[in-house]
Amino acid sequence: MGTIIFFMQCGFAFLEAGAVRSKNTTNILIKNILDVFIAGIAYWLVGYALAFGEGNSFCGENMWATVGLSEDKLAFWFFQFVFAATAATIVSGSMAERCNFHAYLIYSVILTAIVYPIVSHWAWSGDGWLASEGSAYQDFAGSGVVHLTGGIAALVGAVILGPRHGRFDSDSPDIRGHSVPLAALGGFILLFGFLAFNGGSQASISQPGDAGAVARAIVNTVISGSFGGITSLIIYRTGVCGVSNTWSFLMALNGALAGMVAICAGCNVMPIWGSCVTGIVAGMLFITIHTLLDKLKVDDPLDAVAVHMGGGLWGLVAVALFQDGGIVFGGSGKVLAWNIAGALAIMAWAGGLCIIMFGTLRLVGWLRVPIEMEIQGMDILKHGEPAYPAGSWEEKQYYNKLAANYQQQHNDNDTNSSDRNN
Amino acid sequence: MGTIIFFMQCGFAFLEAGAVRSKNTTNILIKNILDVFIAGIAYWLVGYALAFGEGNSFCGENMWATVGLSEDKLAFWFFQFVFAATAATIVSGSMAERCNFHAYLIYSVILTAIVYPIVSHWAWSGDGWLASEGSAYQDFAGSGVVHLTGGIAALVGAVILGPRHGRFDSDSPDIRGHSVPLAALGGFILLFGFLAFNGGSQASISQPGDAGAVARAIVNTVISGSFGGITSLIIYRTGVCGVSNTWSFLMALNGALAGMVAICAGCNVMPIWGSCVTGIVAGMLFITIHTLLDKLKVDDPLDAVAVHMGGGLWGLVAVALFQDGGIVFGGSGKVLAWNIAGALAIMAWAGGLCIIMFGTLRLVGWLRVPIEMEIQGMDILKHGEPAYPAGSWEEKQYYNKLAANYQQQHNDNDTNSSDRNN
Amino acid sequence: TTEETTTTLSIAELTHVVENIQSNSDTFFLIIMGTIIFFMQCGFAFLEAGAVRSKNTTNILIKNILDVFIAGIAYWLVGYALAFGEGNSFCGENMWATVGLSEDKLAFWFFQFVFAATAATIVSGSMAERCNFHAYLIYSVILTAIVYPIVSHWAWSGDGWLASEGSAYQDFAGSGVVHLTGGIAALVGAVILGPRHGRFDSDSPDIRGHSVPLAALGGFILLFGFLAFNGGSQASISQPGDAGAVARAIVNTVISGSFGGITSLIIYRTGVCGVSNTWSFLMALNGALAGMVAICAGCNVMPIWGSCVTGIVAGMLFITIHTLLDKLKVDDPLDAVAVHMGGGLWGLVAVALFQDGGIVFGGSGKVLAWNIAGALAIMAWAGGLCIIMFGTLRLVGWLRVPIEMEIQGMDILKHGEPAYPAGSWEEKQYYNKLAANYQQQHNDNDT
Repeated sequence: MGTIIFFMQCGFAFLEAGAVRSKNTTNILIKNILDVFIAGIAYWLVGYALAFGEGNSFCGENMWATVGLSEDKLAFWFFQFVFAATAATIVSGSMAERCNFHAYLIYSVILTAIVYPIVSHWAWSGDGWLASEGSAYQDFAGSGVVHLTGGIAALVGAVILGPRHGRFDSDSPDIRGHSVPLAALGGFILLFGFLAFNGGSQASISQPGDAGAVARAIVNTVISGSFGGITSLIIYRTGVCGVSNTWSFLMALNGALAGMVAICAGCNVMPIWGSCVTGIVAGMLFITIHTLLDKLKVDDPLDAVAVHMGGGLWGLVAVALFQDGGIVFGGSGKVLAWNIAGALAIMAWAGGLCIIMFGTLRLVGWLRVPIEMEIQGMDILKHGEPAYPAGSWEEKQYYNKLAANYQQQHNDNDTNSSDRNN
Repeated sequence: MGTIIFFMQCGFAFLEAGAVRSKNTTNILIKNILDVFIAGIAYWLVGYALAFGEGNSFCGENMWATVGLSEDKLAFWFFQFVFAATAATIVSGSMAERCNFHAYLIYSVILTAIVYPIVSHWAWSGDGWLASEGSAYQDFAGSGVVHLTGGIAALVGAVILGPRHGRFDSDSPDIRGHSVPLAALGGFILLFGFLAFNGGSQASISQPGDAGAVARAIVNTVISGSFGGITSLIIYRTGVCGVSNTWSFLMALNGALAGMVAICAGCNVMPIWGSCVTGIVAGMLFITIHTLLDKLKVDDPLDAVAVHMGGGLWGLVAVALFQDGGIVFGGSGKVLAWNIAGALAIMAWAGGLCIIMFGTLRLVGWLRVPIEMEIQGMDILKHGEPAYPAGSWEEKQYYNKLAANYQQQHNDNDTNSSDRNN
Repeated sequence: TTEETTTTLSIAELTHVVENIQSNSDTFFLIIMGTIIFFMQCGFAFLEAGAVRSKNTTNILIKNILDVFIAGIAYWLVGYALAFGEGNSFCGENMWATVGLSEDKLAFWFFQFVFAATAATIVSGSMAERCNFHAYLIYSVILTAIVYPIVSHWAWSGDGWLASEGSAYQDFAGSGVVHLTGGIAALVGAVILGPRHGRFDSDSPDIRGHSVPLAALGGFILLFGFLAFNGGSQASISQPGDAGAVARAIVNTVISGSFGGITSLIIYRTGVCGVSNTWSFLMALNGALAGMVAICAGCNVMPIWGSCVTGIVAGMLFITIHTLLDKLKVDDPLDAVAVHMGGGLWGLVAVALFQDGGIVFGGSGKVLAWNIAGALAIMAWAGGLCIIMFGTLRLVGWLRVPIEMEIQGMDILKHGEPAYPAGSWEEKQYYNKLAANYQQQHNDNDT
C-alpha cells in the first residue's frame, strides 16, 4: 500500500507540471522529485524521531536516523515517510512558477523534518496530546494531519509570495497550464493513489474487522470523490460563481480530489450515504474557496489551498457529524469539539511556523525569483533543460505545415485588411 | 487488485486522448474521468442492486444504494464497480470527437446503471440464468460480460453516430491521433491493468488452489497478449490487408489488447499453449475487423469494436475449445453451445438497448455536435479549456527557431521555384 | 484414544490449512510485486521516449512494448528452460515452453519473466535513434532467450555455479544479474553502433530529448517500480522474518535512491566535471536510479546507514561514468551504461562491504572475492556474446539505419506513425498566435 501511495508523488508531479506554463515545467518536475529525496533524507535523520520517537506529548525524542528502530517498524517507517512527502508536495503547487529554488530547498527540508512530523506526533503517536486517552480527536487517514497541514502551509506560502506577474492584471489574459493531458494524468494517478491512501491507513490486515474497514474506506472514498467531482462540475457549469459556464475538466478533477481529501478523516467509520453528503459539501466548499481566493487576489496555480485546506477542514467536521454514532445520529459533540481544537492547533502551529519561515525568506530576498527570470522561465535559466527543447522538434512535417499555414494566415489577413479597406 | 484495475481507467483515458486530435483532447479526458464518477454514483444507486441484489434470473431486486449490503461485501462492490466503469469507458472511444456531451452523460448513466449490471447479473450472480446449475456458460474474467457488452455498444454507437467529418473523403488525408506517446502511455497502463483484471477475477486468495489459478491467469494473459501483439504487427507489416506495410505501433498495441481480451474468459483453466493459439487468432481477428470496419465506412477512432467485440467473442469460443477437457481434448461441445447462446443474448440485449437509446438521441438531435463545433474542436467551445493553450507556450526559443526555420523554408521554396524555372 | 485421534487429525488439518495459506500468500505476494515490476516497462518506455527527439519517438515506444511481447514469447519457449530447468551448473535443460512446469511455479515464472524483460529493455536505451529495427528484433530475442537466462541460472537457480554451496556470491535483487548484464550489453551496443549523426560535432549543439515531462513520467514510474523490484525479490512473505526483510529492502531502496539523487545533483551543480552548473532534473533522476540499482544486491541485509553510503557513492560513480563516456565519444542517449553498469558493479562491491558482518564490520573478504568473480564472469559472458552479436550485425550492415533515415527520423519512414502528426494539431489558436508572433519577431529583427 505504501508503494502505491508513493506513486502519488508522480500524480502530484504531473498535476503540477500540467498546470504551469511550458517554460517552468522542468522546474516543477525537479521540485516534485526532490520532494521524495529530501523527504527521504530529512525524515530519516530527524522527522521520524520527532514524530514517532518516545517523548512527551509535543514531540518524540529518540530514534534519530532510525537508530534503535526495530526491524518490525521499518514498514511503518516507509508508510509514514510517504505521508510526509505528500504533505510537503502540496506546498510546491501553490508556490509554482515564481518561487526561488533555494527557498524551495529550505522550506521542504523544514516541512518534512519539523512541521509535519510534530503534527503527526500529536495525532498518531501514542504519546501525542491528540492521541491520548482523554482526547476524542478522530482523523483516520489524515484530513487534518496531512492535508490541513499541507494546505495551510500552501496558503501562507502563496500569500507571502504574491501572485505571478500578470496574473491579476485586468488587461492580460488568464494564465493557464500548458497541458491538460499532463494534469489529467496526474489527476488519475492521484485518484488511484487515494484509494490506497485511505485504504492503507488501517495499517494492518490480519486483525478481525480489518478487511471490512479497508473495504469500507475504499468504497467511501469512491463515493465521496464521485459526488465531489460531479457537484463542483455542475456548480461551475451553472456559472453561479460569476465565472464562465463551461464543462471544465479541472473543476471536475479538483472537486473529486477535495471530496477524497474530506473523506480521509472518517472513511473507515462512515455509512455510505454519509460519504455521499461529505462529497457534495466538499465539492461546494472547493468551488467557494476557489472563487474566494480569486477575489482576494491570492494566486494558487494548483488550487492546492481549496482542495487540501478546504477538504481537510470539512473532513474533520464531517467525521464528527456522520460517523456511526455521530452528531446526526444523536451522538455527543465531543468528537466535533476535539476535532475543531485539533484543527485550530494544526493551523496555529503549521501556519505560524510557515509565516516565520516564508517571512524570513522574503525579508532576505531569497523567496522569489527576479522578474526577468519569471518572464523568461526558470527551465532554461536555472536548470539548463527546457522541457520541450525546440532543437529536438525539428521535423520537416512541422515546417511544411507551418509555412503553408502561415502563408494562408497571411492571405487571410490580407483579405481581412482589404475587407476593412472597403 | 481492484485498485490496480481502477487504474485501467487512466489507461483508457490516455489511449483515447492520444488517439484524438489536439482540439478534442480535454473533451475525451473529461469523459473518461466522469465515467468513474458517474459509474460510482449510478452503480451505487441502481447498478449493484440490479446486478447482485437477490431477485430472479433476469435481474436483482434489492440493495438499492447498497442499503442492506453487509460489510463483507464492500470489497466485492468495489471490484464490480470498477468492472462497470470499464464497460462504460469502452464506448466513449468509438464515439470520440463528434458525440455531444449531453448524449454522453445520458448513455453512460444508462450503461452503468442498467445495461451492464443486468448482463453481469445473468453470468456472475448466483440467481442469473447463465450462472444457474443447468448452465455451462463459462466466462471467468468477462470476455463476454464486460468486453462484448462494451464492444457491441461501441459498435452500435459508432454506426448510428456516423463517421467524423472528412474521415472517408477520398481526397482528405487520414485523421490521426495527435500524440502517440499519450496513446502508448494508455496502452502500457492497460497491459498492466489487464494482469490485475484477469488475475483478480478469482476474487479470493485463501482457498486451496486459488494462488495457482491466479498465477495461471496471469501467465496466460502475458502469453496471449504477447502473441496477439506480434501477430497483428506482422500481418500489418506484410500488407495483406491492403493497407500500408509499416511497423505500426498502434497495431502491435491493439493486437496485444485483443489477445488479452480474448483470454479473459478462460485464463484460469487453459493450458499455456492454448493461450498462445488464442492470442494468435485474436491478433488475426482484430486486424480483420479493423480492415472490415474501414471498408464499411464505420468510423471507430480507437478500434474499440475490433479489440473488445472481436476479442470478446473469440474469447467465449476459445475457452470452450482449449480449456482442460475442452473440445480439442475431445470434450463435449456443451460449453461452446452455452457460450454462443450467452454471446447472442448479450448482443441482443446490449445491442438492442443501445439501438433504442442512440436512435432516440439521434432522432431528437442530441447525439452529434454541430458541424462547426466538430471542425473547431470541442475543447475551447464546450469546455473552455484547450488542452495545450497557445498562451502558455510562449517561449523565446520557439519563436527564434520558428522565425529562422520559416526563413530557411522560404529560401528553400524560392530555390525550388527558381530551380524549376531554370 | 478416539479423542486423541481427532486431536491429531485436527492438528494435521490445521497444519495443512496453514501451509496452504502460506503458499497462497507467497504466490500472491510474487504476483502483486511482479505486476508492479511489469509496470517498470512503462517507466523505461517513457524515460526513453522523453530522451529521444520527436522524430524517433514512436520507434522507441514500439521497441519498448515489443520488449514485453518478445520477452514473453522467447522466455516462454527457451529462456525459462535455460534459466530454471534442471541441468548443470552452466544452464538448465528442460521445461522448454513451460512443459512440465508445475502450477505452483507459474507465479515464479511470471516474476522471472518480468526481470528478463527489464534486462532487455536497458539495452534499447543506449542504442536509441540509430539502431535498425531488424537488428533490434534479433538482439532482443537473443538477450531474453539466451544471454540473460544463463546469467540468472548461474546466480539464482539451485544448480548454478554462483548459487552452489561453495559459493559466497550475494546478489539479492540483481545488481549483477539484471543490471550489470543489461548495462554491459548496452555499453557494447553503443560502442559498436557508433554515436548519432552530429552528436560529437564541435559546431552543432547538443542533442537533447524532446520532452522532459515524458522522461520524468518514466522516472517516477521507475522509482515506484524499484520499490517492488527490491521488495519483491524476497519472493516469499509467509516465513518468519520475511516481512522484516521486505520492509528493510524497501527502506534501504528509498534511502539509497534519495542520497544518490541528491549527490549527483549537487556534484553536477558545482560543475567540477567540467560541465554546466545548473540544477539538472535528469542528473537528479539518473543519480537516484543509480543509487537504487546499487542497493539491489544488498538491500535485504544492509544497515540503513550502509545504504546511505552506497547511494552517495553510486551518485558519484554515475556522474563520473557519464562524464567519461562523453569524453570517450561513446553516445548513450539514456545514460543506461552509467546507471546500470556503474550502479550494478558498485552494488556487488557495496554488499560485501556494508552488510551486517561485512568487511567494514571486520568480516572476511570472501563475499567480495566471489562477487568480483561473478561480476567478471557476467561481463565476459554478456560482453563477449554481445560483441559477437553486434559485430556480426554490423558486418552484414543490418545494425544501423541509413544516414538519410537517421536525419529524417524513423517514425514516418519506418513506422508510418509520426508521434505528433502535424495534421492533428491544426487549430486556429496556434496559427493566430504564430502569425502574430512571427510578425512581432520580424519587427524585432528589423529593429
